[in-house]
Amino acid sequence: MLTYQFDWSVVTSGKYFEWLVSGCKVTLQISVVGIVLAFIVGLLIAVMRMSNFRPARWFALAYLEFFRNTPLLVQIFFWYFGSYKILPTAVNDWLNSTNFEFAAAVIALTIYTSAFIAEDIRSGVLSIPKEQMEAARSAGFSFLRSMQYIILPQAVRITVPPLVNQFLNLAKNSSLAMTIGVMELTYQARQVESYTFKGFEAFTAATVVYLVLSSSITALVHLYDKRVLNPNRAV
Amino acid sequence: MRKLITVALALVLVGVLGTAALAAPPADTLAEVKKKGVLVAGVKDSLPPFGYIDEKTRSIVGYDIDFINAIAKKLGVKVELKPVTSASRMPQLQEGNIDIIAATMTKNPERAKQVDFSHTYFFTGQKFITKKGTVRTLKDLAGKKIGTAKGSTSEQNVKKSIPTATVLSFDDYPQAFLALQQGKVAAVTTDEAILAGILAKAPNKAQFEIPNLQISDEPYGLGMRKGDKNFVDFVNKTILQMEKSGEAKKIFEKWFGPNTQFHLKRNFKITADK
Amino acid sequence: MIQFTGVHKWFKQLHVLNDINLRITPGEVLVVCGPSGSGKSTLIRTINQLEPINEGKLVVDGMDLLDKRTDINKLRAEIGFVFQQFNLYPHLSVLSNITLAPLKIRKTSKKEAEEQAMTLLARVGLAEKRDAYPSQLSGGQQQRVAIARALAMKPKIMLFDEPTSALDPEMIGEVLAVMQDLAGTGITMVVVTHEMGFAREVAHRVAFMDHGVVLEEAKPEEFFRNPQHERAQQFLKQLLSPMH
Amino acid sequence: MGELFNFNVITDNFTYFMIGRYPHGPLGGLGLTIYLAVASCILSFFGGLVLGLLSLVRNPFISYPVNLFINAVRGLPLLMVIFWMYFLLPALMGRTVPESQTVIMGLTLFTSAYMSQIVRAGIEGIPAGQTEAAISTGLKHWQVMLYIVLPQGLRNMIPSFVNQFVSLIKDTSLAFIVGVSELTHVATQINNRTMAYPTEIFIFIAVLYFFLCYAFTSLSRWLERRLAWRKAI
Repeated sequence: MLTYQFDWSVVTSGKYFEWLVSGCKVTLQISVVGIVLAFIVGLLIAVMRMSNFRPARWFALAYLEFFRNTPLLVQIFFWYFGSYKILPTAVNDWLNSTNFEFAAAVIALTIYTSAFIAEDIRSGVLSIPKEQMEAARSAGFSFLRSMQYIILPQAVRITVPPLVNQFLNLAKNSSLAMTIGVMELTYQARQVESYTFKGFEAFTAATVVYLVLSSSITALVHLYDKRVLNPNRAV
Repeated sequence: MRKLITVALALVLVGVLGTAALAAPPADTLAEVKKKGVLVAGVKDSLPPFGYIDEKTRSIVGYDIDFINAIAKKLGVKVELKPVTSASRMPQLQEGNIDIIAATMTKNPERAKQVDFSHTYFFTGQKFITKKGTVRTLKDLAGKKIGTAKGSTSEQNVKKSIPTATVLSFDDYPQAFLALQQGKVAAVTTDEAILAGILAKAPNKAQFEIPNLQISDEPYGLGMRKGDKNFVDFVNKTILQMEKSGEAKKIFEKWFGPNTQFHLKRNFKITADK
Repeated sequence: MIQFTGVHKWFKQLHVLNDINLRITPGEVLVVCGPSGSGKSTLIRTINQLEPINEGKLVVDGMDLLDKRTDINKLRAEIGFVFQQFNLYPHLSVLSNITLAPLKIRKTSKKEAEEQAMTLLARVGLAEKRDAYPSQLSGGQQQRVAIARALAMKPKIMLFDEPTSALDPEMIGEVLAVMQDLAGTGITMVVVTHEMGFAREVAHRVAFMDHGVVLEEAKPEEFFRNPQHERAQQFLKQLLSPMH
Repeated sequence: MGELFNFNVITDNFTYFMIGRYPHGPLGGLGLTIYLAVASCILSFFGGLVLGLLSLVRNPFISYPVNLFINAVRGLPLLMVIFWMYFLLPALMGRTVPESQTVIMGLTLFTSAYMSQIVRAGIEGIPAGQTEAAISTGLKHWQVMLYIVLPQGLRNMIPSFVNQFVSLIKDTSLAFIVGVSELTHVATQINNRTMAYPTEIFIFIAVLYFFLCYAFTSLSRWLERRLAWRKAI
């Protein structure tokens, strides 16, 4: 009795199209800002995790285990609603005068993703023969300098594909930011649905965007794999 | 290149699935409900006093639920309550997951194209809740962040009446109110009765107020599937009878009356829509 | 029994088998030798189609391997294959390793398959290891189980692909002893090996390969006493020199 | 301001956090979280197995669409997959589907795509010699898969499967968005009702999730070490 009438014009032009476009922009913004921060934090945590300084190692371990084993959604809620009581009033006031929804989403995504990135970097480093570190240390470099000049440059090269995958995960995970009112792509698709009742069209549009994003990123990884990591393999 | 093909084929796949006819929920809900012996209602579960979880019994209670109970009793069937949000209630109904919506749903023409409404069983207007003394007129909210719930008429109304405001939509009103408490939004907007319910439960209610700024009338109706005439007639007959017998008034007094924290006056009667 | 006629095989540009013409008669024991990379492993693997051939004709037990109607699985069941790396199934016990194929392909009853397996295990001297897992056995023991596993299908032909080259020296003897015992039963055997002592004593014929070509075929006593081809002479000299 | 934290909100609602409205109503809270995770895990094990095997089939008319499907699902946010299930399941099944089942199907589809990659890697990690040895005794291709490759491969996959289960536990929190009253949803309900203890509530459930997930993460690591040790001998 209910036959669904398709109306693709809803998502290809006009107001709702603009909503979706602005959603794409927000998704991209979160993703790019998030990945840059997550990489920096992840690198820091990875170095701490491998250092000889015990408190740093323990902190990094606790950080990794806790944030990797807790749902991202709960972390988002925590940073948005739960951080209020912990922070001083002045900080809260300042945060609230800014686009805190966006900031909370980025913080949560950064921390969550950085924990995974740190582990990726660590396994990259572990795959570098330990003689490299020994050689660097016996040449007189400190631990941090050895990392900086000898180990990390090698490790980062093989860590690029997993890092790009984390970027993709972050972009996909940013959809959870809709729960605290960040108007990213999934949020907008859902808005279009509740305004027009054309959920099918709205979700198809968002799906296409996500697929284009993820398949182009995956393609880049393949290219990197071929050109940089295994230049001789592909004949 | 292969990725491009991948995407293209994925689109085709989506298209194919998309053209599959959507499932048909029961055409005659009244008969269906009687047959299975249970009325499945979509209700709010964290919106006192319309529908919320009672801390002691851990079950859903409220104004909306009492109406559903009365209808089910008349039908001689059991009740199953399903929590819905403002955004999920209409798809849920159309997909047949629930038989009726009793979830503070405002009747408006756009929605009436998708569902059939009962006569108005609750009447209120959309207002704001703000920190005391911060808002006198609508202008005070220009350019501010205003919280509300996804997929609600409140969201659409406030966008119309204060176009410069940023509307933040949460999954539910209390969450929006929490954002207000924490200073993340300047106001929360929705129907007065809901605002009153939230405010009454708020731990620091003295800091907040509901300024006398009404931006729309909000008549609530029970939502049923489009064209489900038997069921709509039955529900309308039942709630009119409830009005006549005084049961409807009693339910109102139970949840909003002088013995509650709300002290609302019943400024409406359930009557047949024209 | 096995007839190669003008067989060629390429891996990309590499010509691994170049115009092979070889005839192996029933009951014959043929040893194939040659330097590494000469194509001898590929040759033996074409016999049960682990490696398909590109050109020529290969008939095994009356079945043409290039004929689409030939049931390769059926043919493989008639040919036992023993690998350099043993390839026992690590998740199955010794007994199950041996009985799997008879149970699943020959549909032998469980009792019969196990009795037969025990006979074979006794023959390779490992009856007490029936319930052990491959990881608990030495290399030599594993290879003897692998031979028993191949024999469980009552094959007409046994193929050995360097069966002793992954073994420690002290274990080579036990495997060769089993193979020698087997050769005495009159089964057709093709053996790729560097064990020249085995070739001298057991083989009926020796084929020498290099660069994908069979350079020489002879009775072992002739081959070892007086190799015709210059590269065969070099090969034997290196292999038999005390430095090796 | 008063005292900084007040964890009474946790103790007062503890039963509700654990089992929701049960037994007066459906199971909720942590109980439902575990139910969703376990049900989806079992289903996606088989889903992943089927997808993984199909993706390795040599016939491109089978493997190509399957790989396409796997990649498409992996390219989407889980939230999108759940929304799609919401729309498509009733259409495909021809009947209404309760939300908890919708979520289970969404999680299953999503996780199956990831599990298929584990299955694939597990199968490809079995040395070619095993397959060669098996086909040399005359076993057919599917028999080799069933008796030789899968039993070994699946054992190696166990740690990855457990890791995937941990992801599933975390992913069940998304059920909140379609109104399934698992732990996160229950937490927001209580948060909405009390409106004063978001920090306490979210820290509490974060810790709850953490212990649950960490237990399984540790199990996975232990299994990995044990399997590595068994392989070494």
